[in-house]
Amino acid sequence: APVTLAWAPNPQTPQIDVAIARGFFRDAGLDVKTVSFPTGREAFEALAGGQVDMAFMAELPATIGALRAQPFAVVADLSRYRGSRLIANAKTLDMKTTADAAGKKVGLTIGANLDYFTSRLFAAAKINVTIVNASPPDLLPALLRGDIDIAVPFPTFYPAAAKALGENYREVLPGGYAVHNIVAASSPFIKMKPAELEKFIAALVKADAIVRAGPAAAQALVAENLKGAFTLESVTKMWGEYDFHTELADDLTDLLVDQGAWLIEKGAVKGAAPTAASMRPYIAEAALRKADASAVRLK
Amino acid sequence: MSGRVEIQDLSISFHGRGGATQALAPTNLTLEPGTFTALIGPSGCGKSTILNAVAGFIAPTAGKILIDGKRIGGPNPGVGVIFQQYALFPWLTALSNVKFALKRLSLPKGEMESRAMDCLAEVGLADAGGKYPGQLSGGMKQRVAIARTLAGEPGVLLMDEPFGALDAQTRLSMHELLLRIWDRRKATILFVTHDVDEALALADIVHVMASAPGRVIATHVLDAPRPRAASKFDTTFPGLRESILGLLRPAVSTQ
Amino acid sequence: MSGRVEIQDLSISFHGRGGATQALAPTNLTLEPGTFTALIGPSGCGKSTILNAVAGFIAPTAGKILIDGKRIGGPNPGVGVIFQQYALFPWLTALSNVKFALKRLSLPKGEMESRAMDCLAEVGLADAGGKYPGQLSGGMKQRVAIARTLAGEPGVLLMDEPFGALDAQTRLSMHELLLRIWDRRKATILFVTHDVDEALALADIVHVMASAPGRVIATHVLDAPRPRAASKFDTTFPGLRESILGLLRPAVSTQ
Amino acid sequence: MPGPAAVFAGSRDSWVARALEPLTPLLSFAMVLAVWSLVCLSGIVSDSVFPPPWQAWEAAVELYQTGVLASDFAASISRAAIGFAIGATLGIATGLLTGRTALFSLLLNPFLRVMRPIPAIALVPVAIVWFGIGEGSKYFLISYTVFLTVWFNTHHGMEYVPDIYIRASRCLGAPRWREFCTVTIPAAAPHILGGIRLGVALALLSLVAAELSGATSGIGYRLQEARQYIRTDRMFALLIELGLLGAGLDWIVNQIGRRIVHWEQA
Amino acid sequence: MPGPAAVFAGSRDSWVARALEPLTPLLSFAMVLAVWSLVCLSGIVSDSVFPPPWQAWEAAVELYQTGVLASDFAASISRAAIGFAIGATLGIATGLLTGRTALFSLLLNPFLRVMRPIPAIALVPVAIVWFGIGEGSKYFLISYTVFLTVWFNTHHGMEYVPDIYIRASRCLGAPRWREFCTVTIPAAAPHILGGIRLGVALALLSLVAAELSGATSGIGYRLQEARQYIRTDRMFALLIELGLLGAGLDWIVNQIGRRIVHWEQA
Ligand SMILES: Nc1ncnc2c1ncn2[C@@H]1O[C@H](COP(=O)(O)OP(=O)(O)OP(=O)(O)O)[C@@H](O)[C@H]1O
Ligand SMILES: Nc1ncnc2c1ncn2[C@@H]1O[C@H](COP(=O)(O)OP(=O)(O)OP(=O)(O)O)[C@@H](O)[C@H]1O
Ligand SMILES: [Mg+2]
Ligand SMILES: [Mg+2]
Repeated sequence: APVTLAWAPNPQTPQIDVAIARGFFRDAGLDVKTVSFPTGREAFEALAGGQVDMAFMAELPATIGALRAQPFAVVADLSRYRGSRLIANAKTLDMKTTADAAGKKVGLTIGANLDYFTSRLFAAAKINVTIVNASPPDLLPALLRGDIDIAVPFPTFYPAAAKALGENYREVLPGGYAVHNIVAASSPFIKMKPAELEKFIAALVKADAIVRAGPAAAQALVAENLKGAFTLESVTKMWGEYDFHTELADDLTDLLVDQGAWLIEKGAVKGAAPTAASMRPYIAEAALRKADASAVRLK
Repeated sequence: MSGRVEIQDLSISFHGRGGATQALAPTNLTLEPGTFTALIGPSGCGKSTILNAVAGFIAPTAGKILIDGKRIGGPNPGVGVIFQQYALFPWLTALSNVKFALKRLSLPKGEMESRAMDCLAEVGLADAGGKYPGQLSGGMKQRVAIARTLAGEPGVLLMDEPFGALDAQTRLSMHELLLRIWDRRKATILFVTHDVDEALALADIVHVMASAPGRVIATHVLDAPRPRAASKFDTTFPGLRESILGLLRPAVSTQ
Repeated sequence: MSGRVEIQDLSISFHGRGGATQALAPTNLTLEPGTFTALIGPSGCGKSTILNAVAGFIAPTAGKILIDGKRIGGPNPGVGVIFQQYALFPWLTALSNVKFALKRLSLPKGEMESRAMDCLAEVGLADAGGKYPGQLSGGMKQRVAIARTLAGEPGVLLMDEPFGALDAQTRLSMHELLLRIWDRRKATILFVTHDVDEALALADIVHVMASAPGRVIATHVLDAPRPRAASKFDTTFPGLRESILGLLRPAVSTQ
Repeated sequence: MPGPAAVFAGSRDSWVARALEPLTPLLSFAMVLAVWSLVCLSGIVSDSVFPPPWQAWEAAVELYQTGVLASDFAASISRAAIGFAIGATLGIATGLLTGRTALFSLLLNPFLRVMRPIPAIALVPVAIVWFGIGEGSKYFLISYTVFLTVWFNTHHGMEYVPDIYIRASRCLGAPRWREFCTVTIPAAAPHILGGIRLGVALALLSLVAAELSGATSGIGYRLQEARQYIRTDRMFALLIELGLLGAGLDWIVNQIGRRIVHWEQA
Repeated sequence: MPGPAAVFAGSRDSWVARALEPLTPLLSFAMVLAVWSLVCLSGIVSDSVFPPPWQAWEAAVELYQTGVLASDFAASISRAAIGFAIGATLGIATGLLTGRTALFSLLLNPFLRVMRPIPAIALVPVAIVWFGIGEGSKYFLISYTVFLTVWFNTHHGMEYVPDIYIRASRCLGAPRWREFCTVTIPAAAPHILGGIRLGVALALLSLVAAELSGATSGIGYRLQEARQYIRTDRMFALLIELGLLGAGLDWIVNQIGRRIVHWEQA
């Protein structure tokens, strides 16, 4: 039976592009079938609903899933991305720093990881903004039309935004938050098919080395898979903002705990604030430890 | 001979929002087998109520109805009903409508077909068996309805203003047809109308009813031979037409 | 005196899917002012077609219709129409229905009200002005319709089986009412019916029509005084009733 | 299949049934609640998939106490009302036009007929490009659906105004504009009202579609948020709110309509 | 307002109008195309907001040539068909039950009445929790909407079966099951058919809602994709496809229905 993976071509997970292109999965005797979803939330819904065995997503759905006791666990953290940015249209706002956002309309997808990013960012900077909710594909049209002053879109939309805004493109990279691009597996899959999981992770680890050894080949592959949504140039340009390494480390646990606290603070989810201990069961490191023990750095 | 209807102390009330209203005060009537009885009266006097009770559509509030000595407890195929609105099933052809009545007899297929055809032929519609009710005129529809009811060979035939929706000419030809069939089958007929001429042309006995509460106020036995021409009523039944109209008139002023 | 209707070589065809069918063969009729003319004939013989043409609802295919010498070119308030289905506006009270006909006269408000009330009183419905048509019986509805049409004081009154939907008793009282009003107003009346007795009871002149194509096949002048009792037709109009029924009979066999 | 022991045909409702009539809704809801509770208590399904009634109730209370319920309700109702008003007005106006004028009918009907099956949800992307993510696109989406339904019903109502009313009006000497206002429109009113009832139902439907993007309040938004956080208890509370709101609005429109179109009672 | 020169009332359609009747849709579409082209050529709106007809046409051709059009069409139709079949079957069955049995009617009606205003789109989150993001939730959403509509119409059809048919059937000695099969159901058939027609329209509507999530083919998914890349030309092509599909399905169902319920012609 094939192993189903919720994944669509994107610049965050070159390991998967490489593993597929080089036939690492096939060589390991795995028949990996990818299914695409527009957002990580939907990929997670498919995972929790038993439609797929594994799903690629950012870490926030995992945080929510852990708080809501969904049957899954994180099995690998493929990359960390510190390039999350605010994008403005110079026609309405000639943004230079984060402080320029004060009093402005900031468009984002409420309940996504960038909502966490923005709210922590503005809280720390003690800046008041008006949040406007929009689905991911609507942020760019809204920014172009001037419905919002600042957009906080997913990285997939950056090149399109730069192209559409042209010389009016303004961006600020406040840093401070790293998106963790993770792969989660469903509990039944972890329990019933440990061998497949191990083979899958091993293939990713193998691809990891190739990505880090020769970025150019991986970049070409990623750009090709994105079929024009990203040029090779934009893939290359953003490459440096990523930390590509398949691992499972305490920074992920810490992030899950802080995000959980944030969700509970704002009343989105009820319950006691999570702790490292309560989040720990949702990280299943056994397979990765077998493939590369040094990649697991958990307390 | 069967088809004796005994209505004993029958009274019927309806329960509405403002309490119960008596549609029919205690009434006694006997219909002898093979007779043709007409009920005439102003609108709302309870003609349909009596007929529906005999048909088994509504339950008596008090009293009882016996058919050949058996108390009725609901609609039964021994009592045929012909409605003013024909009540043909529009999704069945004329022939299938008639066959509907024959189904309960579990006849072999061929016999059922031929008996249904015979019934249609009896009402002069041998050719119209394949037509749907929607393709027939009012008079033809009522003939199919008669054929359908007669197919079940009921001993009692109840008719509630069966020709009220037909025009005058068609109504006359339906009278002829009805009398011809009745002559052959001799079922007991209870015929509701509010047309005096119709009652005088058809019935052996005419019961005149009044309303509030519904009750029978006069009974006339008509023994003149049939067919009876409306233009000769004055000589056939001297004074009777005017006398019945006189009984009905008061109710008219509020119309 | 006005209200003279001249129908000259009027013929009417309808264009359907299968080409044109002649509903009315070329026909000439003159209605003298203040006379009461009845049209009688089997269903589909073109009675309504003539009436609708005079009302201006359908255009003549050939020939013309003159009212007081003026050719008609559409509905006009000088010609009142009373329909079998009453055609009252159910969203207006009886009084407002009557006032609808008075609107075109641009009367002061008080006078309009009182004239409408007078018209209702004329048909015996002075008390029912505030009721909606849905709250009235068939006979009362038709009376309101008559009051509404008379309010416009038309010189010609067209009635298409106006009492066809009423029961026999109500129909008789409507006949009395109609004759009483006509006696006072003396409009020219064209009255369509397929009830021989109704024609004989009301009209000065009866035109008997036949179908395929629609045409007038006989004309009878009735000069007996009114009221005329149906039970005495045999002596009043010896043989006439049977003779007209004889003319109508052939069409019945296909009903 | 029909009840077993009805000796007398025609008296379809038994006395018991009639006496219980006013209690019917309560009975029904009690049964649904009971079944729902039993399913949850039996433990066949997990709480996070199918929360028990008390959790949904708690979620509703929480929404109420934080004031979110009221503010969502207000936001949604005002969007629905404005969109509905625009759509219904345009729909009636267009219907009056196409229903009585052959030219407009010829030109517009086929086009509108092809528009009708396009659901509001499919128009969300276009609406956002055209009207932005603000209230504009929401009004557009709601009024679009309402417009088509109200137009369709008005058009048919106008087309089927019985000829006899028109004839009566003309031979009573009414000029065209009076005929139009006091005869044609009232005669079509029952159909128009039918369109409006459907329109109210559809306004609610498009509302949810419209609130998926660019809203930060409203029942549709809150549902979307509940999905984000896998708050099934909240989803249930919100769905029930939506159902009650819809049933309530329908009832109100029906009551008002009955009073306006008083002459047309089933 | 009515045409100006109709001397004879009642002949509402002019001869010209009648002669042009078969050409009507073409005329209408030509006009819409002309207005659309003019608006675009005038340059009031940018192409990316409101693409001209030829761009939409090119997008459609592109979809057709890459085979996407056909595969989307097949995917959507098969989802709609399966969901519709489930919903309609359950709806008719439940309607037959509640329409003739007081007990079921008492218990289920109020509940279903509150369900009716809950749009399928609002149920997407619940459907996903229950059935996951695959085909299951799509079938659920489509059949849910179809079910409620078909149920409602069947129920009403059964309730309003004229008493006179039942009386006629009983005094002709038909046993209850024969009455049910050959009298009650045919008598309710026109209403059931009406429900089915509405159901087809709603199936399409829920289809789009259902395909917003977790689909990789289908008209709804393609629309979503076009939105992702702000391909307005494609959106227009897809919307028109949806409209034509809906109008076509309605026509087909109507034709079949007329043949089945042949005795009930307007
Ligand atoms: N189902 C019912 N519920 C309440 N009242 C009823 C019902 N059926 C009849 N009635 C009342 O009972 C009385 C008699 O009605 P019925 O139908 O027997 O009159 P009818 O003589 O047949 O009149 P018509 O000539 O108009 O048919 C009327 O006052 C009527 O309003
Ligand atoms: N609008 C129409 N289109 C086509 N044919 C018509 C139309 N109106 C009437 N006819 C035909 O013209 C003929 C005469 O019809 P008309 O309505 O005048 O008959 P009638 O004498 O009034 O009959 P009835 O007694 O049934 O009212 C009939 O054959 C009818 O089918
Ligand atoms: Mg009666
Ligand atoms: Mg006629």
